[in-house]
Order: sequence, then structure tokens, then C-alpha cells
Amino acid sequence: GPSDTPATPVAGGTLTYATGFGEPTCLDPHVGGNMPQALVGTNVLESLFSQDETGAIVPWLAESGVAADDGLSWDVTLRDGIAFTDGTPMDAEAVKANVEHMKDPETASSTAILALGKVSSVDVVSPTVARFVLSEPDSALLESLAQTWLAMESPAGLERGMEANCEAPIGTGPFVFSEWVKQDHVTLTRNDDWTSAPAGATHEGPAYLDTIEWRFIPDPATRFAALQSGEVDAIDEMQPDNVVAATADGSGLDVLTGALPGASIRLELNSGYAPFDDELVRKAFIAAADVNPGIQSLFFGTVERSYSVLSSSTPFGASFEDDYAIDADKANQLLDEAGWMSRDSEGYRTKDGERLTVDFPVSTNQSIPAEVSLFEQIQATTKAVGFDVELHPMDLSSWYAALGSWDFDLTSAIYTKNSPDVLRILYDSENIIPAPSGYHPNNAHVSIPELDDAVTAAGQTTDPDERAALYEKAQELLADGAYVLPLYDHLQKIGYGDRVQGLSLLPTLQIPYFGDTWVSE
Amino acid sequence: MSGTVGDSTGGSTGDAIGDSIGGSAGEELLRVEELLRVEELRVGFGGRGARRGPAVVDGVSFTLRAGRSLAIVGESGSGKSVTARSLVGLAGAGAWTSASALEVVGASVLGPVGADGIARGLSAAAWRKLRGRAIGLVVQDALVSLDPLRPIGREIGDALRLHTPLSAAERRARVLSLLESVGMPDPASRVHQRSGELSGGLRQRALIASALAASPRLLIADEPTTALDSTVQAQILALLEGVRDAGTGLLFISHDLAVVSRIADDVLVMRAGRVVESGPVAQVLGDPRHEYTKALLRAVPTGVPRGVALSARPAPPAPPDPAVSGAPTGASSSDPVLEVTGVSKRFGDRLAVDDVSLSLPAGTTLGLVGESGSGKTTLARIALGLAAPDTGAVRLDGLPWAPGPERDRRSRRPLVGAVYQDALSSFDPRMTVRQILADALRGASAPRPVDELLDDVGLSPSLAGARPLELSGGQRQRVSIARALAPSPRVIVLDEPVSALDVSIQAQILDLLDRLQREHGVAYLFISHDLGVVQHMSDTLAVMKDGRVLEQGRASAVFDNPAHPYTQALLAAAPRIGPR
Amino acid sequence: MSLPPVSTVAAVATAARRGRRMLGPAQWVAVAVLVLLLLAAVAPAVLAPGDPFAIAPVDAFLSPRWGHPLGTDESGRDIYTRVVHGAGTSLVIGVAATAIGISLALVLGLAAALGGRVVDFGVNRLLEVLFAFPGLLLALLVITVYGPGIVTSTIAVGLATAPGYARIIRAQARSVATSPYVEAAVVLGRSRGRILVQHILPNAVLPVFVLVTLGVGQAIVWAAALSYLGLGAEPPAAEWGAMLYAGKNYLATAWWLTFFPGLAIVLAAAATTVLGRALQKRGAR
Amino acid sequence: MRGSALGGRRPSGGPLDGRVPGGPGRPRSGLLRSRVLRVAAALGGAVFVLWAAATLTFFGLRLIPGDPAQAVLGGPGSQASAEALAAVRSEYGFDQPIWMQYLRYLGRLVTGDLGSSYSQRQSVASIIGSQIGGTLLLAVLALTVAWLLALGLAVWSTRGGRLAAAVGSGLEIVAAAVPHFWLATVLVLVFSTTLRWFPAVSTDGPAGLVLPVLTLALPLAGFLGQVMRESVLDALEAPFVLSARARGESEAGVRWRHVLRHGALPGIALSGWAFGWLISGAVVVETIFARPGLGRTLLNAVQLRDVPLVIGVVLVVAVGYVVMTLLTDVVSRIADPRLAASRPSRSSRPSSSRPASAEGVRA
Ligand SMILES: Nc1ncnc2c1ncn2[C@@H]1O[C@H](COP(=O)(O)OP(=O)(O)OP(=O)(O)O)[C@@H](O)[C@H]1O
Ligand SMILES: Nc1ncnc2c1ncn2[C@@H]1O[C@H](COP(=O)(O)OP(=O)(O)OP(=O)(O)O)[C@@H](O)[C@H]1O
Ligand SMILES: [Mg+2]
Ligand SMILES: [Mg+2]
Ligand code: NI
Repeated sequence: GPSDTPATPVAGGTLTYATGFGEPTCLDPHVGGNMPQALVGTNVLESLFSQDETGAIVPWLAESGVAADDGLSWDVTLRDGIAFTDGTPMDAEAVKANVEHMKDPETASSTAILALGKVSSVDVVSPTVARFVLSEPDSALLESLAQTWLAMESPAGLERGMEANCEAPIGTGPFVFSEWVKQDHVTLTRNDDWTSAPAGATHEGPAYLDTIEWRFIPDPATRFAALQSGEVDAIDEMQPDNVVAATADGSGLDVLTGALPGASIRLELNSGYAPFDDELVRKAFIAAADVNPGIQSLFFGTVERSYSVLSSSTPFGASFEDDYAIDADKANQLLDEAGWMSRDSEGYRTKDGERLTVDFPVSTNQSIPAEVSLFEQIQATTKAVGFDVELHPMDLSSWYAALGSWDFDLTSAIYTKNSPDVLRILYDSENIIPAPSGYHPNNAHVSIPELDDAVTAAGQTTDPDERAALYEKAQELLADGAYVLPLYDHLQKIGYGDRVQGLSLLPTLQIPYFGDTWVSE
Repeated sequence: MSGTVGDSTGGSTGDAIGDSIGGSAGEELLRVEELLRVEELRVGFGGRGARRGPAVVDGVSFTLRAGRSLAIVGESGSGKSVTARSLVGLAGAGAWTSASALEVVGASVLGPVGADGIARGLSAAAWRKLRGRAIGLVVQDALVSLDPLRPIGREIGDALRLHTPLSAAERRARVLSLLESVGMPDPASRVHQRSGELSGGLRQRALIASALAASPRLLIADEPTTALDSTVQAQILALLEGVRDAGTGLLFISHDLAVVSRIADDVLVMRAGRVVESGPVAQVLGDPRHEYTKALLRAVPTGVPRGVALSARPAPPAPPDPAVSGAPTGASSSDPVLEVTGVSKRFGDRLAVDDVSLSLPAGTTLGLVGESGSGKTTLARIALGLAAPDTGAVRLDGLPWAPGPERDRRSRRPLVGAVYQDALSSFDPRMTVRQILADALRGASAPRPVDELLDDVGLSPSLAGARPLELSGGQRQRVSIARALAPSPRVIVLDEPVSALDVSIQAQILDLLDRLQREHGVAYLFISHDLGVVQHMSDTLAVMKDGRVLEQGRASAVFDNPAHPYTQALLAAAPRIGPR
Repeated sequence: MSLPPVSTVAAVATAARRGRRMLGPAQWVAVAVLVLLLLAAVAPAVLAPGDPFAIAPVDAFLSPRWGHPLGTDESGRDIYTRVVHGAGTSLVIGVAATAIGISLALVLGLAAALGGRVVDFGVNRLLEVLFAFPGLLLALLVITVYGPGIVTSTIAVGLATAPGYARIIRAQARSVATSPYVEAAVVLGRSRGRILVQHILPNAVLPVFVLVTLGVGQAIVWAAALSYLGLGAEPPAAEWGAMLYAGKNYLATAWWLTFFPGLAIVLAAAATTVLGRALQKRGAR
Repeated sequence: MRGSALGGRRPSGGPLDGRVPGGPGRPRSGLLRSRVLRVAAALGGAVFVLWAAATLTFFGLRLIPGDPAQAVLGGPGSQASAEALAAVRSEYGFDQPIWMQYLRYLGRLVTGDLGSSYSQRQSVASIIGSQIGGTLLLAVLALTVAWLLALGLAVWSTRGGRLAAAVGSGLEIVAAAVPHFWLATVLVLVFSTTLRWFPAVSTDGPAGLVLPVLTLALPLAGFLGQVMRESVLDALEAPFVLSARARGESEAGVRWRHVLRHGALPGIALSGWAFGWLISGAVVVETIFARPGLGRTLLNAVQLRDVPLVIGVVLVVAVGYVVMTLLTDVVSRIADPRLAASRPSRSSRPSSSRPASAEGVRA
């Protein structure tokens, strides 16, 4: 690994970063709003707030955010003297323009618009104070504002129109977008006037690197080969075996790991339709799906089994290990009880001549290969008790289409959000109702009034103890009803070569942060 | 040394080359110099040492002097080409050669002789020095012996590039003069053409020019006129005679006795790899000693009267003078069984058949001659009802036959048969002889057993199970004739039925056809480019050129007194056996 | 994607005419490989008694060794067993795809060759269009419309190869239809229908079976390519392409996951090609 | 009996009998007219192919389930509002009947407007413009390398000697049987990860092109090599080679001056087919080597249901194929006058040397 002896940072040089998350179709994270945009955007576009390792909100472009007593408005005070790289001041007017941009249907935002669901408008109280007016209280507002998808962009830049802004949105960050060669790379160059380092930064003032070349290498093996051969300096989305290889002595490589906030990687059992509308069948499935040996071997010990719906980097996660004990006898018994008593020639259980089939669409885009292999092992272990799990690998569009039409019994979907409010998004019965596009976050079809009440109340209160209790309650309900099978944390694994120094992950979304990074020769 | 060879080609020779080969002998000496001495040449293919393959050339000996021509004759496969190729060390892949002497232009080319007594031959480099420079070889398939992808000028220039120090510009000039000397019209534009753009005669000229380019003292011409029309053949023969007369030794290979009798001084008759008879041409052809030579001569149809068997024995001596006119056979003046009136056929902007009228009386033979492309096949296809004429009509047995829908002809199809040049491709490759004939017999009015049909064409019933691929050329043609005969037709159209056959096989087939006509009273539309064959076979004759029938009438009348100048030229060009 | 073009086949026919020995050592090796493949396809348990789907996470990523001659995969499944059991799937895909392609091609090609000018013109244009269309795109479209899986990818490969076969069949049927022996049959007064049945169909269609042999190998390769893009067989099928797809991620650490299924594909494709060519030599004169 | 039985002493017809249309004697005006007609027919055919390809793709993509408006609004999984969807539907005309959309699309296509990509918010033309270079470079290099490899191997392995011949044809068959995706991973493993000679990620620099070009070229060389070998063997047996040897030409001269060209002919004729093959291969290779290009664009566009982009790429590929076919046709005719001479009409005549045309099949 890189030498631990602290070296003096040197300015200059280029760092080449290869991402496996894919190429954004638009660099402005307000538009749409997905991980690829956040990754490349975080070092250019900064947010009002940030989070520390504990998940606590810390200031960034804003100094503070204070809620009114009724919780229906928040006054956000901005740091003075910060300007976008085009010279436009980063003031309350800019905040207002940004929020309006995100909420504009023309922008076609999906992430930001959800996060701002309760914000009805922004009032400019003074150049440095922007007042967010809400339709109902939202305890997660500042957390939402910390996400790159809600980052601040130059209003002048936004006015150029979507096409131009997609090519190179203008922010306040340590780098600026200077070139985008489609399907090849995005070039970020240093912003010499940068003054707005986030909390936790090791130095103030301009970044060390001259440029970052941001490349897109979809094939994981190729990506790792490129890192090994020194063609690139850092990669993300490392495969487990590559992590092992990179952390080995003498590899000349090292790995930076952080758990992405939000939900853990988990299987959601579609409780809205047969066969998983029967709690007994869900419980049987969970009792039969033996995943621990697979997680051990497939991930080479680089991840740990999780018994929580929430990622370990998200506050208020609760673990219910006992609910996930493996017991084939119990599974068989439950299935008998549920009426799936006979077995067909292939050993699958049947009821009324129907086979106990579980359709499992797998997004080859969202699930890494080791995950797919784990699903295969789940398929094999549940087959023993008579489940016929059918894996259907799909491209992203087909997968969303299958989910949108509830044409699945089991699925694994990623949801990254830097707040336990993710529980509300994923399991509030309201979110069974699809968006106009057909998208519905509540894939498990969970509809428990108690749970709805708990997550809504937790979203409205700012009292940490109360929130903790409410979120634990919600998670307990999920575990008891066997709606979800948590697997492990969604880990961000950044591999990098020894010439890279001072690389860190910004805790908000565990995105690599290059403000302090330099390359040694 | 003066340009002995150069003279023959009318160009100026690089003298230096001649010197290095021939030494500094005087011209007189050169003329009688022994260019080739071959003794007990044996060549075979495959195998090694003691287990080497059988000899296909077995004990051939001869000598050839400058300014003389030696012809090798013999049937297909008798070893003529292998002999020729052995002289330049190109007998073929896997060939072995042995000889007690093999000298080219005074030097042995046997090379070191191995323990097994087999000559190893010269080194590749030594051979290359001889090839093209000491010996020019015009290889057998003239039409495909020039690289179709390269301009002929390059091909000819190659020999110069390889054997002379001439510059590119000098080579160009020399190529032009060579082409001119071989009688190529408009050489300047021809040099840039590729062989595909030239007619057969022009290709052969270019090929001869390329063989003569480096002024070799010896020219080997392997069947140089075989694929050519008789008029063109006459021109090429004249060209080769000129070359020989200019002092080059000429080794001439042919299967055609008539051609040989015209060009050769001496002749070598080969059979199955052995020389059966040799000597001056007048002696061998005029007074053959060996039975095989006699049979060969007998098989030549030229001038043999109608009805006289070519392959019968005992044989009358080959007529030295072909003045005998064909006597008409019986069944002469009945009603025409096939009548073609005013038929024309156009392909694109080419008029393939131009207002042709013919009439074929029952039981007789109408011969159709003409050079390549004159429209013979097209006319035959029209007569068979396979192609619709643009104008005109064909009547069969007095009833309309073509044009018209095939449906109308189908019931009368048994009246007409056809025999093709390429018998093999006219058989369905999946069928056996028995199946082919049984199928043909199906529509017959008087069905006969297949065996009887086979017997009729002189084939053993044991061949019935064979597939055409397994038969020899002559056997295939017999099966083809049997098929045509099966439905007891009134007319058989024969398009070049013997052109692909050796002269002795040809004789058998012609005799067979003759007999069948007598026995079955069938009429023939007999197409050939070979005047001798047509003369032998026909009662009446039509001469075609450029789609038109120039002349038609009784065969004997046309042959004796050709009216049209073209017919006269055609007859004049046709080589005959006899004193030059 | 498409099969080797007409002139490959034509050239192979030339080789045949050259009349070399039919079964040389290479052909015998090919026959041996194919016999093994067929055995594996028909009775995989004879060659590999194990269960190709039995997982054993503790035994994951074992390199080739005693007991696991080709090693184990990421789930501890025995690669030898999976390769053997995958033979059937791969062969069925190859044969079925080729059969689909050729059946379609037979209809198109024969219609074009025998159906008169208008049909010929129409079919030819259609073929041109299909040729100009990248074969893989055709397959991609079929798969996006009907979802991935063995059946769809088989159909997709079949469709994508059809135009190539159609051209060959059309040319073949035309050359037979205009051949002298068909003309000879006309002279004998045979009806069109009879000529079609007796001469044209057998002579035009029989050589197509050789094409099948030549095509199976390529169909296997292309079906594997689709699997490799994640569009083919669904897990846990022991299909070779899908095994490659799963194994490619472990290339740097566990080469045997990809190497052996890949080798199986190469062997199968090469063996069918060699045999197809030998058959062609025999069929040709 | 060599020659006499099959070929005939007097071969007639085919390219051998010296009747060459367009040769001397044919009126020039007719020649010109036929040439103009041929060019017009070729152009008409090309336009037809493009139209049909566009139409097929247009309707083919409509079969895919899913809302195109969603593809416009941030792609799959977007949570676009109902208003946004409605706005997009009317803007793009998705609310109109399909044939209206088709006519609209066709109308714009005629004016050369490929539309704008749903997913990349950019005009299709500019996306293709930026991607086409890399793919063309890859395709041309791969084709050239495949050509050279195939021809080299064909010429080398026919030097005589059973071993060389066996090795040569064995290599060709195996190369043609190797799936390129597998080859790519093996090449990366060997030359990039282990030996570190070439980068795993392709760039347009010479080193970066080596592996992707080899990946595409090797299997292609296998196919081409099989054809070229036969052609070389045919040429080596042809009388004109005997003729050249009889002239004193050396073995090298025979190969260089004569055989090589004949070997190359089928390579030229197959280049159109090879182009299509390479585009299919580019989809895989560009993904593995992370190269920008049309192949990757196409794969992404199909997965994102980006209809205009898919059609755009299809059209470009079809144009490429058509151009390539015309080009190979022209080059073949220039290189091989026999092709120009051979009539496309029926020919029942046996011919002993047939040009390596892509049509003639004798199985
Ligand atoms: N390269 C070869 N390999 C094996 N056998 C050969 C080869 N060339 C010729 N032969 C055989 O040698 C014999 C003599 O052939 P050659 O070509 O000399 O006959 P030819 O008298 O020239 O016949 P044609 O009149 O048909 O040209 C034939 O039986 C032929 O099959
Ligand atoms: N199917 C066809 N299409 C176009 N032109 C043709 C066709 N068949 C024949 N021709 C042309 O018609 C003319 C007469 O050809 P035909 O075959 O009848 O001549 P032929 O006298 O039989 O020649 P050969 O002696 O070479 O057999 C030639 O110029 C030929 O090129
Ligand atoms: Mg000969
Ligand atoms: Mg003819
Ligand atoms: Ni294809």
C-alpha cells in the first residue's frame, strides 16, 4: 500500500479516475439524478450542507440551517463571499434559482424533486439568508440538501438552457468541468479561486491536482487491469477478488472503503402478490435462504453480513439477527402449513397444481457479478425446500419495467440516501402507488399502517431519541413480517495506486473527494 | 551471333543472351545443332525410392535440332505434356525423373544422380536460368495460361525482366515488337489488356510471344491450337512455322494428326507413356507401321465417306488424299421432321441467331458448322424448344413446336432427344446410370429394358449401377446417347457431341451414331466446329457465321464447291493429313 | 454476426474438387471431439456423474486439482461437470439456431431462386437489407423485445444467420435450376413440378445439410456472445457462454473459470467446422 | 484422363471464349448507358436499403415494451411527473398514431435530420460524428490486419509440405472458431495484466489499439484465410503459374507477382461482409476495452430505448455496409477483369476457371 509516512503535498499533475458506475447522460445532477452524476459532480458542484462520519449535518456553503418552531420553514444562512466559477455570487437568490430549477418539470429531476417534495418555495430574506417554506415539517431537509443531487449551480449557468448546462454545469467546487468527450472521459481542471473546502478537509485553498481525467470503463476486469498497469490511478466499483488482490502486500495498490448510506443490499419480497403475499411463505424463504457461506466466499471477507435494512453508515439502523436464522426444517414446516405440500418431479413444491415459483428479475446494471452469484446460491439453497427461484438478468430498462408492473416476486434494488428517511421512501405504503413513470420505491409492497405512522412521525420530529425509537419500530415491523432479507452493506470500494495521496471519501454519499489529493512522482 | 531467334519474331534480339547460351558457333552450325537430346526418359509421380509410383512416361528418346520441328502425338493421357514439362524441370509436384541422357542446348540437366539411379535434377536456380531463356514453353491450356489479373504486356515483359538486363522502357519497346511479330493487331493498346479481354487466338499469340521473349533457341508448344477455331488455328500454325523457319527448334505437341502432318518434320507417336512409332512425318503418317498409329489414322473422320465405319476393322489404310466425297445414305428425301423458319434470337445488343431457316428430313443428318460464337448452340436450344425465338418458328413433324408454352410441347417431347458436349453435367449427379435411363424410358411409347438400351449403345449392363462420375468420357457420351434414344425420338439434336473426346473414342461414337441412325431411322441435327467430323456425318450441311446461315445444301456439294468465301476460307484452313 | 459467407463455402467446395483425402488426422480428431460432445449432450451423467448445480461455497475458486480436474467456480460448483452438462445446451442452441436460420433461408432462398423474377427481386432486396443490418443488432432487438433467455437467444441467432444461408441456398438452387441436367429433364418432357421434386430440391437442399454442420459452430459462438453480454442463458444454466460471462470477472485471479468453457466453445466450433468441410469434400465431386 | 473428360478439349463459353462484352467492337454509347444504368441501380438499391433499415428499426423498437417518453425523461427508473411526461409526449409526438410518427420521422430523415437522442440530450448526428471515428479506425485496422494475417498465412502455408499446410488450415479453423469476447479477455490477461505490454484500456494511440485490433482481426483472419487459402491453392495449380515458372520465374516471384493477387481477390470480395461482422464485433470489443465508438453507443442506446440514436447508428452502419459493398464491387471488378466480363445471366456452360465471385456456389 501507499507509504504511511506523511509526505508534503505537491501541487500539479493529473489524476486519472476510472468509474464503473457508467457515464452520466447529463453532468447536471439536477437532471434525473443518479450515482454517476453525483460521483463526477461532487468535486465541481458543492452543496449547502455536508455530513461528518457520524452522519451529523455540518455546514458547507451554508453556515447554518434553523427550523421555525412549527417546522414549516427553515432559514438557511449562507457563507459570505463565495462565488461560482463564472463569477456569479453564491447567494440566497442563487439558492432560490436552484430550488426552482430542481422543481421545474422541464428539468426532469427525479431525485432532487423527491427530496424537495415538502418544500413549496424559497424566499430570499437577505442576500445571505434563504428561507425554505415547507408544506409540512421535514426533519430530513438538511440531509437532503447535503446531497450532490441538490448541489448549487450558477444561476447564470442554469439560464443557458438544459443542453448547455448538461455539458458543463457551473459550481463553486475545487474543480471545473472543462471537457467532455462522450463515452471516453470528462476532464476536470483546478479552480484556483476555490475557498469553500468542506468540513474535514485537510487544507484550505486551491486543490493540488491540475486536472482529473474522469474515464468510463464499464468492464470491471478491464478497469482493474487498467489500475494494475498504472493506466489509471484510481477506480471504483471494485470486484471482491480485486479488492483482495489490491490489498495484498506488494501490489502497489490500496483500497479505500466506505459504506454507502441508505438501504443495505437486500432482497425485497413482493408481499403484494402470490406466493409472497403469504407471510408463512416469506418466512419459509428467509429461513431457507442460506447466504452467509456465500457472502464469505464470494466476497473474500471484504463485506460483512448485515441484518439491518439500513446501511451501517446511516444512523438509526437496527439489527434483528434472530429473525434471519437458517432453519430448513422450519422452512419446510412453514410451507406445509401454507398449503404448499406436494412436490413435483423436479422437487419443487406445488399447490393446486401450481409450482412455487419465485420470479427474480436481476438488474445486471445494479447488481455486481458477485451479487448475482450469491443470488444463484440463494436459488440453490431455497430449492432444497422446494422454491423454484427463477433468475432473470435484465438490462436496466427492462428491469424497471418489470418492477413497475409488479411483475416480480423477489428483487434487489439499490437506494442511496444519506438519511434514515430512506425507510419512509422504501416502505411507506404511499410509495406503493407508482409515480407517473411507473416507478415505485416500495418494492416489497409493504402496507402496514403502524409502519406508515412511525416513519412519517420520524420524518417530522427533530428529536434524535424520538427518531431512533420510531425508526427502530419500523425496522422491527419489517423484520417480523419477513418483507426483506438484508444481505450486506453497499460498499464503495475505491482502489488506487501508490502515487495517489490524500484521497478520501466525502461522508455524505461516500464519494471520492479530490480537494486534498495529490500525486507523487 | 546474329539474332537467329530474333529474326523469327521480327524484333531485335538481345545478342548477349544468345551468346551466353549457344557459345560462339557460326550460323550454319547452329542450324543443325542438337538442341535437345533425350534418351530413355522416364517420369512418374508419387512415392520415393523403391516404392516410387509407376512411370507415366516410359523410355522416351528423341533429339531435336535447331530449325526443325518434332511433333509428339498421342491420345489424352499418353504422357505428351509430362514429357514436355520434364524438359524444363516442371513435370509436376511429386514427380521423379530418370533418363540416360537429358541434354538441353548441349548441357545435361539431369543433375546429380542419386543412389537409386534417379536424377535429382538441376538446382532451382539453374533451372530458372534455362527456363524462358534456353527453352520457351507454351503450356497446354492456352486460354488460361496467362495470369488473368495482369496485363499481357507485363506477362511478356516478365521473361525479359528475368533474363535480360533491359530497362523497363526497353522492355516495353521490346514487348511491342514481340507482339507485332506474333501478329497481334494494334499491340500498343493490347499490352494493357488482360487475358480475359482477348479472344482465344490473341491469347495464344500473347502466350507464344511471352515464350519467345527472351529469344530461346527451343520452343515447346503443348497443344497450342486445340481450343481454337480452325481459321485461327491456321494462323497460329503459320506463326509457329515462321518461328521454326527462323531457326528455332520446335517441339510441337498435339493429339491432332492433321495438324501434325502440317507442321512437323518428324513425329513421335506416344501411347501410354511409350513411343510406339517415330520417324519423318511423311513416313509415319503416310505409311504407318504400328497398329496403333494405323488405328489413329483410321479414326480421323476427315474425308471418310458417310457410312464408312471409322473404328471398324480390318481397316482400310487411311486415305492419303481426302478427295473422296461423302456418298449420301438411304432415307434421303422424305418430309422434313424438323423445320426451322426465319428464326432470330437476340441477347442484349448481340444478335445470336439471325433469320435462320433449316430443314431436316427424317432419318438424315443435318450438319451445322461454324466457329465459336456463331450461334450454333443457341439455334440448337431453339430447336429443342428450350429457348423461345424472337421471331420465326420451329415445326416438328409438320406441327408447330416452338414458340409456345412448354405445356403444349410436353406430350410430344418423346419425339426429340438431345446430346451435349459436356455429358457429365447433363446428368443429375445423384443418379446411377440405371436410374437415368429408367427415368428417360418412362415417357417412351415402346418401353424397353435398360439393359437393352445399354446394349444398343455398346455398354455392358454391368455399368448400370455406376454413377456418371465413375465413367470415362466415351462411356458417358454413350449413356447420354442412350438417354436421348430411350423414348424412340424422331430427331436428336447433338451439340458438339464428340468435341471433348479423343480421336479414337470419337470414331467409336461417330460409328455408333451412324449405326443407330440406320437401325432406328432417327434424324440428327449434328453440331460441330470440326469440318472433318461434320463432313463425315452429314447428309446436308449448313455453315453459320455471326448468327447467319451463309450456305447450306448437300454436304458433298458444299465441300466440293463451297460457294461462300467464308466457307472456302474455312475449308482452306482445315488441316488435312497429307504431304505439306 | 453471420455465418461465413458464400464464397467460403464455394472455396471449400473447390478444396473438395481438389480431391484430397477425406478423413485425415485432423478430421479424426474432430470426429472424436464431436462424439464426446454428443455423448456429453445425450448422457452427461456418463461423463460427469455430479450435479452441475450443486453449490459448495467453501469449495469456491479451487484451481484444477484431483477431484476437480478443471477447478471449481465462484459457487464451488465443479467446472468439469458444468462444462460436460453444458454441452447439451450449447449443442441444442447451435443446432436449433442453425435449423431456424436454415429453415427460414430455405423458404426465402428457394422462393427467390424458383419463384420468378418478382419474387427473386423482392427477396434479394430483403436480404440486402438484412445484410446491411448488423446481425448482433438484430439479435439485440429480438432479445430486448422478448427478454433474454436460451429460447430467445437461439431464435435471435437463427434470425441473424438466416440471410447468409438464404443467399447460399438461392445461389445453389439457381445453379441447379439452370443446370444442364435440369435442361435435359425438360427435353425429356418432365413437368416443372416433377423436375422440382426429382432434381432441384434434392440437389439444392442436400448440400445445405453440410452448411448446417458448418453453421452449428458459429451459432454456438454467437449464442455464447449473447450470453456473454448477459443476454443469453439465465443462471444457473451450465451454458458455456453464460459460464464465461460469470467467470470473466475473476479472470485475473481464477483463469480456469473462463478458460475451460471458452476452450469448449472453440473445440466444438472448430470440430464442427472441420467435419462440415470434410462432409462437403465428400459431397462435392 | 486428365482434362479430356471434364473440361473438354474445346472448352466453350464462360470467360474463356474471348467474347467480352464491352471489349472491342461494342459501341461505346451502349457501354456508357449501361454504366450509368448500373450506377443508378446501385444508388437506388442503396437508398432502398437505408429506407428499409430505418423502417425496420423504427417499428422494431416500437415492439419493445416501455414508454419512450420515459426514455426522454432521464431514462429508466425516472420519477418524472405526469406533467413532464405529457409535455414530452406531445413535444415528441408520442401521442400521435404510430404511422404519423413514422411519417414525421421519415420526413425529417429525408432532410438529413437524424433527430436528437433521448438519453444524451444531443443531436444524434453529433453523437455519431464523435463516435464514428474510433469505430472506423478500429474496423479499418482490424480488416487490414486480418487481411495481412490471412494472406500471409495462406501464402506461407501453401509453400508445400504437409505440416505447413496442416498448421495453416488448423490455425485458420481455430481462429475462426474463437469467440472474440473470450479472445479479448485472454489477450488482456496475457498481454496487459501479466506481461504489461499493452494497455487494457484502449486509446487511439498505437499501443492502445493493439489488443482490440487483434481481438477483432484474429477470428476474421480465420474466415478470410480459409477462403484465401483455397484461392491461393487454385492459383498455384493454375496453368498461368506453370506458364510463369516456365518463363523462369522464381518461387518468390510466382508468389509475389501472381499468387498473392489471386489470394487477395476473395478477401476484397468479402470485405463488405467483413465490415458487418466487425461492427457486430465492435459492440463487444468496445465494451471490453472501454473504447468509445458506435458499437458501445448502439448497445447503450438499445438498453436505454433511445430510438433515434439506435436508428441513427443502424443507418450509419447500413450506409457503411452499402458503401463497402459498392467499393468492394468496384475494386473487385478493377482487380479482376473476369468479373466484369462474366455475364450475370444464366450460364449452363462449363468453365474450367471461374472467378472467385461471391455468388458462385458449387457444393
Ligand atoms: N502432376 C501430376 N501428378 C500425377 N499424375 C500426373 C500429373 N500430371 C500428369 N499425370 C499423369 O500422367 C499421365 C500423362 O499425362 P499428360 O498430361 O502428359 O498426358 P497428355 O498426353 O498430355 O494428355 P492430354 O492430351 O490430355 O493433354 C496421365 O495419366 C496423368 O494422369
Ligand atoms: N444466355 C445468353 N445470354 C447472352 N448471350 C448469349 C447467351 N447465350 C449465348 N449468347 C451469345 O450468343 C452468341 C452465340 O452463342 P452460341 O453459344 O450459340 O454460339 P456457338 O456457336 O454455340 O459457340 P461455341 O462454338 O463456342 O459453342 C454468342 O455471342 C454468345 O455470347
Ligand atoms: Mg497434355
Ligand atoms: Mg456451342
Ligand atoms: Ni453477423
